[in-house]
Amino acid sequence: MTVPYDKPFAQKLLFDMLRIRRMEEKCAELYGAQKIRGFLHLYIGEEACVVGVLHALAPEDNIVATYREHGHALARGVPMNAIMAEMFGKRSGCSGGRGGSMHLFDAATRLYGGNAIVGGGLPLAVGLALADRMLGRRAVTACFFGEGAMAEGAFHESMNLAALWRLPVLFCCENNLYAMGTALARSESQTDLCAKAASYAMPTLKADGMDVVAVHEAAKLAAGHVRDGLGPFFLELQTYRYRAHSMFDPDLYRDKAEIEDWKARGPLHTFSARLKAEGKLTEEEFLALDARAEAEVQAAVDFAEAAEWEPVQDLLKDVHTPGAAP
Amino acid sequence: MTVPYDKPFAQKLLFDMLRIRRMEEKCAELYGAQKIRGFLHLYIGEEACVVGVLHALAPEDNIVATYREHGHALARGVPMNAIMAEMFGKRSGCSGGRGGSMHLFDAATRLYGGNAIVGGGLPLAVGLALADRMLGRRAVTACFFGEGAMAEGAFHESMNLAALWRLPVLFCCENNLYAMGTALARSESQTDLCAKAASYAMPTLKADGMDVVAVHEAAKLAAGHVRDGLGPFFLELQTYRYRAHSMFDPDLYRDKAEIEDWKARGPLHTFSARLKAEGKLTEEEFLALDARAEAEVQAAVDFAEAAEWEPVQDLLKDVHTPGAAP
Amino acid sequence: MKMTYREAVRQAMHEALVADPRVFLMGEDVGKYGGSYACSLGFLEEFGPERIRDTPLSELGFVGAGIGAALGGLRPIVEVMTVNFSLLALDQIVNTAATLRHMSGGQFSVPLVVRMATGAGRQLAAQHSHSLENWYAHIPGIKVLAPATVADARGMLAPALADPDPVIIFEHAQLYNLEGEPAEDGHCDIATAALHREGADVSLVTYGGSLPKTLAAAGQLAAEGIAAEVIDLRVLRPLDMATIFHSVRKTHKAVVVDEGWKSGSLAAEVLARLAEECFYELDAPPARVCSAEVPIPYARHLEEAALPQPARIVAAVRRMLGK
Amino acid sequence: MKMTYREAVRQAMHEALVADPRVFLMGEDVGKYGGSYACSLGFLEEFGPERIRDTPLSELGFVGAGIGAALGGLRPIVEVMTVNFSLLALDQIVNTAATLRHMSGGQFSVPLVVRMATGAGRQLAAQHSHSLENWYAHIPGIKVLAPATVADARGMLAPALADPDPVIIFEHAQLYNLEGEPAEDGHCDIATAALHREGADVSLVTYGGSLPKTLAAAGQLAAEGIAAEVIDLRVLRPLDMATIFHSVRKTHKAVVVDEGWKSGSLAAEVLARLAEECFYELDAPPARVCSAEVPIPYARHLEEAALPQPARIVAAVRRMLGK
Ligand SMILES: Cc1ncc(C[n+]2csc(CCOP(=O)(O)OP(=O)(O)O)c2C)c(N)n1
Ligand SMILES: Cc1ncc(C[n+]2csc(CCOP(=O)(O)OP(=O)(O)O)c2C)c(N)n1
Ligand SMILES: [Mg+2]
Ligand SMILES: [Mg+2]
Repeated sequence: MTVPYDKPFAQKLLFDMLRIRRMEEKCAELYGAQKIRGFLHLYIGEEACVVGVLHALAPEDNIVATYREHGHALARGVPMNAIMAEMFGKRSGCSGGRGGSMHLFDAATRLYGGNAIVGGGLPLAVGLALADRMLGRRAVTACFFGEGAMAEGAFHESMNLAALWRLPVLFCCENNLYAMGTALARSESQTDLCAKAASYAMPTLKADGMDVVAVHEAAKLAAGHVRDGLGPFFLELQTYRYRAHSMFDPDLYRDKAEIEDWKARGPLHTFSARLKAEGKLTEEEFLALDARAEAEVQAAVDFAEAAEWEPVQDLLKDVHTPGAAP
Repeated sequence: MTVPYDKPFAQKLLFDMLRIRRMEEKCAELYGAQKIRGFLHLYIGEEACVVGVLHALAPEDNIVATYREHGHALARGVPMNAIMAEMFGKRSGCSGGRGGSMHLFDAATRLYGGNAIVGGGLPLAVGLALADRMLGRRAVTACFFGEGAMAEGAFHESMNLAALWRLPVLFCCENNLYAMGTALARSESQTDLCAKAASYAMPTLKADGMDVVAVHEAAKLAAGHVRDGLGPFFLELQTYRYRAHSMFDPDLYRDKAEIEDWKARGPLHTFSARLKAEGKLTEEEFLALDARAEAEVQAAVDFAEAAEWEPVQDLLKDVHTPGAAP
Repeated sequence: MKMTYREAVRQAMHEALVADPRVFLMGEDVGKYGGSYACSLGFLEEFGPERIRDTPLSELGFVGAGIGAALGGLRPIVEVMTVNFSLLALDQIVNTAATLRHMSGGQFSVPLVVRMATGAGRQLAAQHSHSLENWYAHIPGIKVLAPATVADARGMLAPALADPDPVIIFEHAQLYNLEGEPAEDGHCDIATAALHREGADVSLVTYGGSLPKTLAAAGQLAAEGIAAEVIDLRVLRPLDMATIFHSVRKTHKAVVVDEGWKSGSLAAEVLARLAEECFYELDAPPARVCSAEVPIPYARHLEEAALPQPARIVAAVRRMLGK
Repeated sequence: MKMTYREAVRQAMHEALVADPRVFLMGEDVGKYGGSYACSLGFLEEFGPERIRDTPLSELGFVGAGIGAALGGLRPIVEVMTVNFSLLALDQIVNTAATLRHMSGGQFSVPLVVRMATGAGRQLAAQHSHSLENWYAHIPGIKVLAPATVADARGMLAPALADPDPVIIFEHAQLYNLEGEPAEDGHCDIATAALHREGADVSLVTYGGSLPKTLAAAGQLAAEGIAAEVIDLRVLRPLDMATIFHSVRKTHKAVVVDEGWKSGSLAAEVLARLAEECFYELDAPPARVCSAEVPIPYARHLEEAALPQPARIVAAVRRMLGK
């Protein structure tokens, strides 16, 4: 299939994926240098998922993500400086340095985190959608989670509530086949995740999560359904993470060959190859985009490095809202 | 369909239902007299479910039930005296007076409660079945719960674990259409409960829960599947409770007509009518059975009334197992 | 105008629903059934199913949905039928509602109110008789209220809803039939403890369902010539210790009455603060009257023995006063 | 023979798995991954997938299954990856494991062991840094252990498994790399607190991840001429108060160090018991060094400031001693 987008949009998709990739490669390096600490979950390999979905959404839509959400924040429009500063733990980070890698938040772009409890974001998404519906806003709440989360009770309760109340939630399952070291077949009795989701009387769709076009087309259809008030939708994005689960993970549970197979389907090189073949991208253009991404990353690192720490005496700030009712 | 059982077994089924009915009618009365306190959830109308299922089970099988479990205890073989004494809060009650109506336990018949947390028994059943499997015992764990429980995360997690690990659990959903005042259609996006259960890749079967024959036949098939090591099974028993949810419930959420419709399908009178029509029961025999049930109930009340209270100084007994390791 | 505690809860919710279209009530059986404690009888008919939202049995899900709805601009009142079932929802309350503002660097507040019935005393046995107030009072980021009077049942909801952060309200199930008077204007604060009875001999500090028992004990003590001061904490987090310290500086003796199990109770926190900050004012070791360390038994006499009772409070005071 | 705390946990489990065929390990990533803290590396290969059972992400489900398995005659070790996720399983632990024996009138015991990592200190932020030991210590029907040394990490599991009732074991995540010596025979009791350092000037009472910090503080205090006695609670429920009272009768001063948030902490319970039962032995108000009342922040300097540190312990002691 030819890429059904014009050159600027096609290159935009590519560039968004590139920015995520380059930022995260740098994060891995910075983790080694102990500039970034705590848990760091890289999204490398899965970039097509978030880029394809978020380009199907509008500014009034809400995003709920997991601890593997650097890509979500960046693709949604959170400035890379603010993301990087957050990972450094600086006060100009997008969560004031309080959240770190797993808790990127941004009110301006309606990014409601960054949640480190597997499945924890789903009920939240249901509530955000409920608020939109009750307040008469025609928005979509896109909720991202891994396939591992589908075994949690929170998934079940949220799917049922959303479907029962026909709420505008777009459930986006990033099925990367593993939950830490646990392969899908060892966590779900029903490994066809769409079949599972359909049992809530909810429409579903699978898409190749390594192909930004497939994801984007599916997401447009799904988001359209949701925005039209037809109720929630379940989207399965079949993807793979190239890196270990976190920086602590020795990654002993996957075959090297399996990883290589998936790398052959890498979202960046396959998409840029297609664009080149279709005359929508030259090697020079690619290199220029890549250089721009790299420059942005370097600038973000410089920004984060130079940014100030929150003063220790402000430790108790933001536990409660200032001026809270007595 | 003719009743496919000989006269003794057919009458046994009838008698077991009668015993439950008469015992619970007396319980309602005793509640008014404040002999029984706390919550009291009557099973009246649903007797065919438990009688049909339990006659498909063997002594080595385990039973896990809910707070609506008087019938389960009685049909399983817990002496009526011990059940009644429990509801009176006496030390000779089947739970030593510590549990009351919602927590009937009996080690001798492998009744693992009586659980007052909706959905709380399901994970327990999974574990009991796991123990049987790992210890090489060929037993079935029958787990009863209402359709309301199916919205809980505990249901989802338990179904998945049981199916994933192919454990010998017989899931028995007593679908009486209401969870307190909440009708099925207002609690589940998918009201076909077997379709829902099937999404765990588990075989399912619906049966008319007002017909003890239909239940028993379905249960034999289901329990056979489970006992043969083929994994868990989901049985939906379509039934109705004639009384309010509990003694506190003003029952304002159901149509009188609906209740009357279901009463017309009452498990006791339809089954006894069938037996009479088939020559397997005479009116005299029925009256004799009923008198026997009534006599047993009266004896149980006398027993409970005369039974001793646990001394107050034993308040802290059974928090821990005596002789626990230091 | 006398009314029951139940009616006070109902009126408070009614007022809130009428006053602010962003307010809605959500929980198991709040609609068609009218609330398991009948606190929302008639609401469904008056406000419709969007604002009086019956939920499936999904405590984790609908409490989390309440958090999301609050983030989205609504002012949810989420009713968890009883604290016993709130165990299923704790993850959302502790890991999301309580942390979200802080984790987001102050970008998002969660104006959520969660109401739940608490406590024992009705022979509901071990799974339906919890008093886990101290669990909640342990968590930074939430405020915890325990209306023990009709006035507070009537008055605490409005300021709780006005609070931009999550507020948990514990209604003791034994209080719903209590009769009393709301405040003239219906209002009250959600910051201070309340002095219910003055006395110079001993300070009795309590909250929730134990207040009537403590007042009864104070009455008995008065008959014996012992003047007990009775303080209702009202707000369990953050504690208003100033009111307690003020009292203890007068009486120099304190007994804390708390239906929670003794070990790890809220009463322990009050004793710890007294020991830390009021040590030299104490003329005798402070004492606690709490629940016995046993899952609450069904049998009436055993349940009564397990819970704080006026007689046990009186005995503790007598012991302290050497009488 | 020196080893790490992690290795001690591993050896204890290995020993139990070898010794008793009824013992099995169940939890997220205990098998193929080797345990999220690598405590069961190699077990899957050695004992097979039935006994080293990887679970889906279903904390409520598999903890409940552990209870059922215990009822069914097995001796499960259920690993909940961290206490933070145990919030999802609390209903099963509190409403079933802790109550079942009592509710059944003593017919059924639940010989279950639940292990979980606890605590902060690794910049994992608000949802991954809880210290909720006091929540668990509040519940009758369970026993709560906090191995703070290699010896206890090695020795506590066997008696926990031998206990017929549910035992919760908290392993502080900061301790896994700690080095130390197990006991000669590998054994220890699960009933008593331990005296780690003698001293006549002040009693420092602590547990879990705060023990090394408290010992460090005691070392600094010694250099200043202050002799601090250090007690490790080891068992958080039931508390061994005799050991603490014994110490305080000697030092007449107590500081309790606890990583839990101050309000409603286990430290509060210790202070309350001291106030109740050791009041006249205290020469100064007892004190607590706890976590600040804030969801634990990510940034390193803020996290450090939120948690008990040797310097804060030293300062509290100096203040108490008027130095
Ligand atoms: C409730 C809960 N349990 C366990 C964990 C630990 N944990 C973090 S991520 C993860 C795997 C999640 O897998 P999946 O949902 O597939 O997402 P992925 O990491 O693959 O993107 C686990 C077990 C957690 N954070 N929360
Ligand atoms: C977790 C939990 N939430 C709420 C309740 C209160 N409650 C008790 S029974 C019940 C309805 C359950 O309905 P269903 O599962 O259909 O069983 P039925 O009572 O109809 O037999 C509710 C809401 C409870 N006991 N446990
Ligand atoms: Mg995954
Ligand atoms: Mg029902």
